[in-house]
Amino acid sequence: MSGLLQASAYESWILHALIWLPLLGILGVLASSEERAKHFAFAWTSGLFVLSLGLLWAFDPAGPLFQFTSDAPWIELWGVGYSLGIDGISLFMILLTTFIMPVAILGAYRYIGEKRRAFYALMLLLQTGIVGVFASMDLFLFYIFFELTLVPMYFIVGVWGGERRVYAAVKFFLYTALGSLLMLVGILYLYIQAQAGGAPPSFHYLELLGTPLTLGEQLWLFAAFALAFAIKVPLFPFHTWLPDAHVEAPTPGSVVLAAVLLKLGAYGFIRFVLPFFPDAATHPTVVMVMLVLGVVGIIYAAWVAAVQPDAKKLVAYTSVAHMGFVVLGIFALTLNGLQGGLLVMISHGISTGALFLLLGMLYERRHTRLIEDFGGLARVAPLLATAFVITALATIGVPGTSGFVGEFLALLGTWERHPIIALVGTTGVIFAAYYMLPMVQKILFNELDREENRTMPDLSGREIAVLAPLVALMVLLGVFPTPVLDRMEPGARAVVEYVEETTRDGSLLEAARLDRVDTQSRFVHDSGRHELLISPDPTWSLSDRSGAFRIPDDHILRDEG
Amino acid sequence: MLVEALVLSAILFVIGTLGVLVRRNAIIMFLCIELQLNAVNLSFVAFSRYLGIEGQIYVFFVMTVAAAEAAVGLAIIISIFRHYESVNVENFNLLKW
Amino acid sequence: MSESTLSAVAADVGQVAGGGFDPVLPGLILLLPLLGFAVNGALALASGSRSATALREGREEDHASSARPLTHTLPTWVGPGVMLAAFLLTAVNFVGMLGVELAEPVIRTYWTWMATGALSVEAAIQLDQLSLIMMMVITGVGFLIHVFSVGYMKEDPGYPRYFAYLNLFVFFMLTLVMGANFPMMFVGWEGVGLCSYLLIGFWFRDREKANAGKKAFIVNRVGDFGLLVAMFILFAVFGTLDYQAIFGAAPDTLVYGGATVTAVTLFLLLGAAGKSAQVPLYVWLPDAMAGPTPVSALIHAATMVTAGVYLVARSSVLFAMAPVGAAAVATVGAITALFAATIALKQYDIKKVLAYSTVSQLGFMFMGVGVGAYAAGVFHLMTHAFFKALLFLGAGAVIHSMHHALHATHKDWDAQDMRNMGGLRRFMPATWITMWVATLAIAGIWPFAGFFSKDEIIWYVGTSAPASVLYTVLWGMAIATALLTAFYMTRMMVMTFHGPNRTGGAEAKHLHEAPLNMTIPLGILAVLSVFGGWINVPGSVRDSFFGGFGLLPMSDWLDRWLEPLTATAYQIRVDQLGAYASTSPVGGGHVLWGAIATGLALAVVIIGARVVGSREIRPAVDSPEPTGFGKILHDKWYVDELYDRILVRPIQSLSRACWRWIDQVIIDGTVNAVGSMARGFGWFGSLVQTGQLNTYAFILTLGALVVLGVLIL
Amino acid sequence: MTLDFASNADYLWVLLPEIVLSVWAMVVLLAGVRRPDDPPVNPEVLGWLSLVGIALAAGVNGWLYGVTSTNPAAMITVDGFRLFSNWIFLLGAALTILIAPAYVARQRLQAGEFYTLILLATVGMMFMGGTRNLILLFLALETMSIAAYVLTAYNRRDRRSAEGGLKYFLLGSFSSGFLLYGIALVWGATGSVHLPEIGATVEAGAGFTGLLLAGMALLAIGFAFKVAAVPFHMWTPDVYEGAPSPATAFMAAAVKAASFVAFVRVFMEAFPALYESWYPIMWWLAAFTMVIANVVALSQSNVKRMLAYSSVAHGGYLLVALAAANQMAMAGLLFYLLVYTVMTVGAFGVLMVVAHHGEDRLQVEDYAGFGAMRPLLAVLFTIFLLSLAGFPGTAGFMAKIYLLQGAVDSQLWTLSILLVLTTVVSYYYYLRVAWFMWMRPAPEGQVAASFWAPLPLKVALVAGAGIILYLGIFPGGLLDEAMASAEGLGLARDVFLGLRP
Repeated sequence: MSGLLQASAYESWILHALIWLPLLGILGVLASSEERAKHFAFAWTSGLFVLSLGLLWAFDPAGPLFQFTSDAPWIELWGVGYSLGIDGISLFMILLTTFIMPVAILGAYRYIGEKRRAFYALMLLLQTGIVGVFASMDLFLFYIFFELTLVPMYFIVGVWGGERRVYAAVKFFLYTALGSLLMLVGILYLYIQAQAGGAPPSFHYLELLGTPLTLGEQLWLFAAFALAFAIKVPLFPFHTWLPDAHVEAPTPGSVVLAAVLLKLGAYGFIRFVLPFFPDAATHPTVVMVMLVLGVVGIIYAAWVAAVQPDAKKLVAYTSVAHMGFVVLGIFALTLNGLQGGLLVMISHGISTGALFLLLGMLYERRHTRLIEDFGGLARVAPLLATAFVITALATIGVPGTSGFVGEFLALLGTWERHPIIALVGTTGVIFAAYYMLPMVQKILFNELDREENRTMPDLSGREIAVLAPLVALMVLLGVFPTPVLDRMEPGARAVVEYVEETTRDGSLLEAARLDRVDTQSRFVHDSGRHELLISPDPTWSLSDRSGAFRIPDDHILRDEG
Repeated sequence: MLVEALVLSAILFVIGTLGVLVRRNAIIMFLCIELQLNAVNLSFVAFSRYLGIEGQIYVFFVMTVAAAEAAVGLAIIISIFRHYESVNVENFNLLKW
Repeated sequence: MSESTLSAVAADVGQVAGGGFDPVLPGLILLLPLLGFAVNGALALASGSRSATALREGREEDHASSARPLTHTLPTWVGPGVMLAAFLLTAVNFVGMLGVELAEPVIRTYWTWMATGALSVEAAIQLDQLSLIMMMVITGVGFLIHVFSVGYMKEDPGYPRYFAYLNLFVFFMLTLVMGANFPMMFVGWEGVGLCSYLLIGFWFRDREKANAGKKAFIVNRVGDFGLLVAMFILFAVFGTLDYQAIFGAAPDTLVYGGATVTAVTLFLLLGAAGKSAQVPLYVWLPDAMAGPTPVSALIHAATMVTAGVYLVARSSVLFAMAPVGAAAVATVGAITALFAATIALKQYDIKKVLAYSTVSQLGFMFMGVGVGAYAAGVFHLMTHAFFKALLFLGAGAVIHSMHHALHATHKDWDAQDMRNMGGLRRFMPATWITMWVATLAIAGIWPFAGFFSKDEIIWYVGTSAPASVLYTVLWGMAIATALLTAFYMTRMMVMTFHGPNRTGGAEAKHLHEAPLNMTIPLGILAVLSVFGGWINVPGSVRDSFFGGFGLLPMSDWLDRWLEPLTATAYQIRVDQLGAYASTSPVGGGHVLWGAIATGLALAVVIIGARVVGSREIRPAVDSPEPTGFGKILHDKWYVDELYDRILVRPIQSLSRACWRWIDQVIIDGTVNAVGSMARGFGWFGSLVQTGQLNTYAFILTLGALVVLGVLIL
Repeated sequence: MTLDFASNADYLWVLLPEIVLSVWAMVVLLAGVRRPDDPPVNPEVLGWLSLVGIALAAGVNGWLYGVTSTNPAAMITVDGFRLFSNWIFLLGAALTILIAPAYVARQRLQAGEFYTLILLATVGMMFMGGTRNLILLFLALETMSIAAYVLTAYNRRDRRSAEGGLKYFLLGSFSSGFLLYGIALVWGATGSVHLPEIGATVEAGAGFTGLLLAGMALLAIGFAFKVAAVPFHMWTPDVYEGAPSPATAFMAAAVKAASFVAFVRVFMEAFPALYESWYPIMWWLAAFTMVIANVVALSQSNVKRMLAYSSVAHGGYLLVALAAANQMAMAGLLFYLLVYTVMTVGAFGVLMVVAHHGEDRLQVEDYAGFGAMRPLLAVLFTIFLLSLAGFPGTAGFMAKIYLLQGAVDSQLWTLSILLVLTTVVSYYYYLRVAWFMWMRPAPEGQVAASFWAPLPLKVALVAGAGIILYLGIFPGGLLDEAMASAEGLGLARDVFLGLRP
């Protein structure tokens, strides 16, 4: 396998291919007929998924932090580069995206009845945007992809959605755009600050990293970034766009929204907010606010979910609860917590995606999303019921499913620093049962008391093909998450340790600045930019799995001397 | 001398401005604008006493422009008169909000 | 994953364990029920799909008469088959371990489950004395109940599904006791809860039953919450979650009676109380009787509900380090035992009586492990598994029979209400006899199993009195509970089997003894209920009359068997609290109190039989509502209502309020208000645009004045 | 070629684009002449003919890059700023002429005069961008404005056109009065109408301060009117709504661009030393314009009027560049104007397709089902709208970033935040059109054939969208060009650092 990958220079083209091939696919979709468009889109995205699978082998957990890096100037005037690269965290986010896309498309073969070509074109555009976000090493590029995901989603919700689709689409769009535009100002501030020492302009992640900022500046910038990501996550109380968007979105829209789009926010926290603003991110008040919001989200969303009459809305609120765990994991600032948060992200993507698919299948059959319109379905649709129950169990984090490992690690990591928060957060496992089981019961169990449900068909072959991989992954990740955890660990460790190192005492900030000046010159003058982090230089590389962003001691000493 | 001339010019300009503000007849308003331009012309002339002859030349330019404006403006007024049978600007509020 | 698993299994075969004990395919013991689940699950899906097709086409399948399809014959062999194999394999291992002095458990690691940073949780199983004895009970009793189920569930359309769940349950239960670390145990812990949920709600068409399953799961999750928190604390302190590492380091790492260990034990207790239906989390167990009766026997009597006892016994070192935690365990146990026993006094549903009896007996076990008598607790766990399973299966046979009888004449009476029974011994003598054996066992009458195990617990509670006056009180409660137990069990037996038959003339013709595949398990369990108690007769008792003056084959066997696991805890306890007293709080030795206990219990049984027998009992439809204190007992002290009032409904109202008010009005209202306000401002702003030229010129001039003013002034 | 303006003949060279265009305007005028009973000339043919002239002028403009002026006292410059803005005007004129047939032919207007007026107005603009003389500037401004008045009132059969024309004319002349007064006072205060000379005088602290400030204020007022800065924007919605759509597009795009270019040149060349005085004016004008225009646009249901307010709002963004006043901001302004010209004209082009004969379908409801019936046009419109909204992937985004860069370079954080916040507001009204287009079904009886899009319009739209997307993805070259063109116009960076620590 790896031989094949090497022979094809897989490393050098895969990220570009994953970003741009979906765009090429749009041409194919538009060129095919209304009927065939879905087949083409499915085949295309499946092909991309197969391509992306090579990342698993090609990515070396013991190698440098960022791999598959490439760097080309794009807008030289502003120092914007077309810079790509992934670490273990982005790796799985990308894989999740490429995996969910064909599943979502296949799952909605029947749901999307009109304007199919446009729909699948937008889905492919969405994929470009999402993969781009996860693969960008340049903040400008990141921002463009980040925003680019809005447009296709806006149309997917607005054109193929339910009754209040326009309201939901606009709310989604404005809410998220508000946050991200403020973040844009923050990015520019950072960008300007980074040039204060006379450095040439650059939006490159590694060059903006370690920009010296006072605590006050960090807090403001933290607010700007965190708002954008908090809305995207969504963190209580910025979550109200989510239920609306989910309820109104067509099935594949909901699936992608829940499975991947929400992850952009959490990813942003991990990739940018923590390393850029370590002092703000470790500021006790900030940490407490974020943790409390996360924990409130867990419980509050669970409660609100429990009383929803609309199944899709219920699941939407559970997303809020799950992302609360992610936020806990992130702001616990421990390795376990972060790893747990990341795993929750993946697990939530799979299980909630599956739930939305299942609800979509029910909707296709009965054209209702109200829980009370169902009941006793386990008798007429045992396969569907089985998939539903397994998915529900993964959602509420029963051990042996993916949901458990993530929540467990996240809470465990939180406990290491903030026992009380973790204690309250752990009650989420109770409330998870409180919202999920009644729905399962009201839909699948009880008497089959509605005539129209008696003739409901069970899963078709296609639907089984959609759900089977999801269910299999839920179990697989629950039983054997090691391959995922292993590959994510260097990335997560780098973030946690970097934040720790830079905030241990005040002087490190200064050290970081000095170091920056030093590395700046090397970055600029060396033809291989950023070689410090991507070369096997022993002080910087991650071969010992700990070097990450750490500032080598000798740099500090030399500069101070 | 200069100050007096400038003050006079300013007063004339203000009168023209007030005329535009308070009058409702499009032609009168236009004439008030002409008054403003001429007030400025007065300034030019006054300044030219100290700054050189070119001020007087500028006045000719302004007058030319004013004439062109008059031609176009009156044409427009005629055009709108055909529609409204009136030159009272209070009536012209099809376009608002 | 596959590669590493395979290699681990290969290692499983080839690896030679230390300590002289070489386990035989321990992984297979786990895999067998899982395999059964897979096969039965597939059959269940096939069968379910067929039923669904039939349903869509508007016909109901009749499983009672028509030739049973493959999906209904195969589980008969697969379900009990894998259990038998698992039992035999366990027995082989058990015998293997009998011969060696195993000081350290044998741990088999298959793969790394969760590893990140300092945390590393392996998918590993641990074989030691405690897990093996639990495995013996689970696979042994489990096998018998599987066999019984073949007869009991034969006509149910969900037959393959039933066996799938049951096999899955056994898998998780084995995981629970075999796991080598807390998370592994937690997998089993929640897994059995899940199976319990599925099996309680097995007949999910009935909303009540589905509700009962849901309730069980949610209440159990409250306990799981405690267990999770306990794990977090343990990890924070020890940096690991492996049993061996924690229990090995605990005496040195933890401060005796310190806040940490106390917190850990209290949270563990919460977890244990949830799973083992202790106050205040016992409420789900009576409702769990909604499941098929063999399920009640297996899960809600013999195995799953004892997981809490297992947990405390497993964590004996921690509880020994935390006197407050241990006392809390004992107190919770005592309160539960007494409380549940009072409720059992006035129940009419035969399964409800048994359910509360189970809760009560679990309280005994908690008392035992709470006072540091871990072996006694486990001992009672084991004997209880025998006789309570027997009681449930017997009740199942009765219900089975009653159901048939009532079904035959389409009488809509409750098949489980004892007031509708009476005199059944004539119709089902085998059931009658075996159930009396179990009743005498649970009542604590010599020489039945319950006598030895229960009295040992009472004895240890009593002899803990020097440590604190609390134990004297608990001791009194325990004795009272024991007497109540004897009474309500007698009441149940008398109402069910004695006196005139109240089922009705026509129905009585259809009452019949259960088939052989149901009665044979009853018989085996009856034998175990008689002799099962003999394995751990205290030395002093063995030498007395009760032990036939040394005729019993062994004494203190279980104590010694479990010693490698309990020695540390015992030592800590003795060091800190002093040894157990040699007499009860009011004097008297072991043998004397044994005599008193069995004598009192016997008296209660005899008197109870006469009292209940002399009452006039009428069928449920004609019976008056209980009044006075009886009504309070009958209505279970209104605890469910209380919970409903102070917990369930407030949370629901709060949830609704959160949704309606916070989410929709405050948050969304703010969001929408910002939008509306912006548009409102826009509308307002556009009003300035009047279309009047003069207005425009005016505003323009105004602006000009401001600009001029700003610049010049 | 190097010109020292020793001889006035040099002006012939340096004014060659303007001369070419003026001459060509006459050619077009003559070509459009017919006897009353003859059938009118095909507007499309005249349009292509006008384009040839624009292409010629553009070619000459390109040639001017090879020309250097060594005489700073010349009335006309050949700096990059002028040439770049010429591109903007020519592009705006070309696109306007391309989209115009959809209106002109349908309303049976005289195409020849219409195009001639556009070309002549463009000549005025080019003078505005190129001159350093205030009097010449006034003449150029009036050349442009008078043509614009006529264009506004061009459709004699339409009341709205006449009303818009009158309002534009009266208010425009009114504001010209202020501008002229400002010129007079500045001349009086400094003794020069030549921008660099004024700048030098001001720098040296000579001249009458009171008169100078008053003159500068009046100039600012005059320009603020032309660029439609709130509160001097009152005429804009009415005029834009009333004018024939191609004229509106032209005014919203090119006329505004020319006003900004002149605004910038005057203030950056003549009054850089007074930055501290006029900076608050720009600041508040920008803030008011962005907030009020965007908010009021929210409540518009008439798309044409909405685009008018949107145009005002864009003026607000551009004013941020003036407030920032550094080279980055000036380059951003140029780039923004170019992009803005393309996307505005494009948006008006689609608007005309939907508007029908008589411009009776301007409400946002009229866009229902447009996406389903004419998907390609709707896609193009969506691209223009997204670009107007400043969405990534489009040139509008790059332009906005450019402005933001300029603003943050000058540490204008509040304005930057206002800019992005009002951008969010603008998303709403731009997207509203999109949602009507794509998410509402067409009314009964509406058919695709009722949307008439002649070939030149299609060419303009496709070309416009192409430019938008290209510049949205590969803006680098043009950004550099804009930066070079703004050379020497920005204030030094330490000015701001001293001003706003």
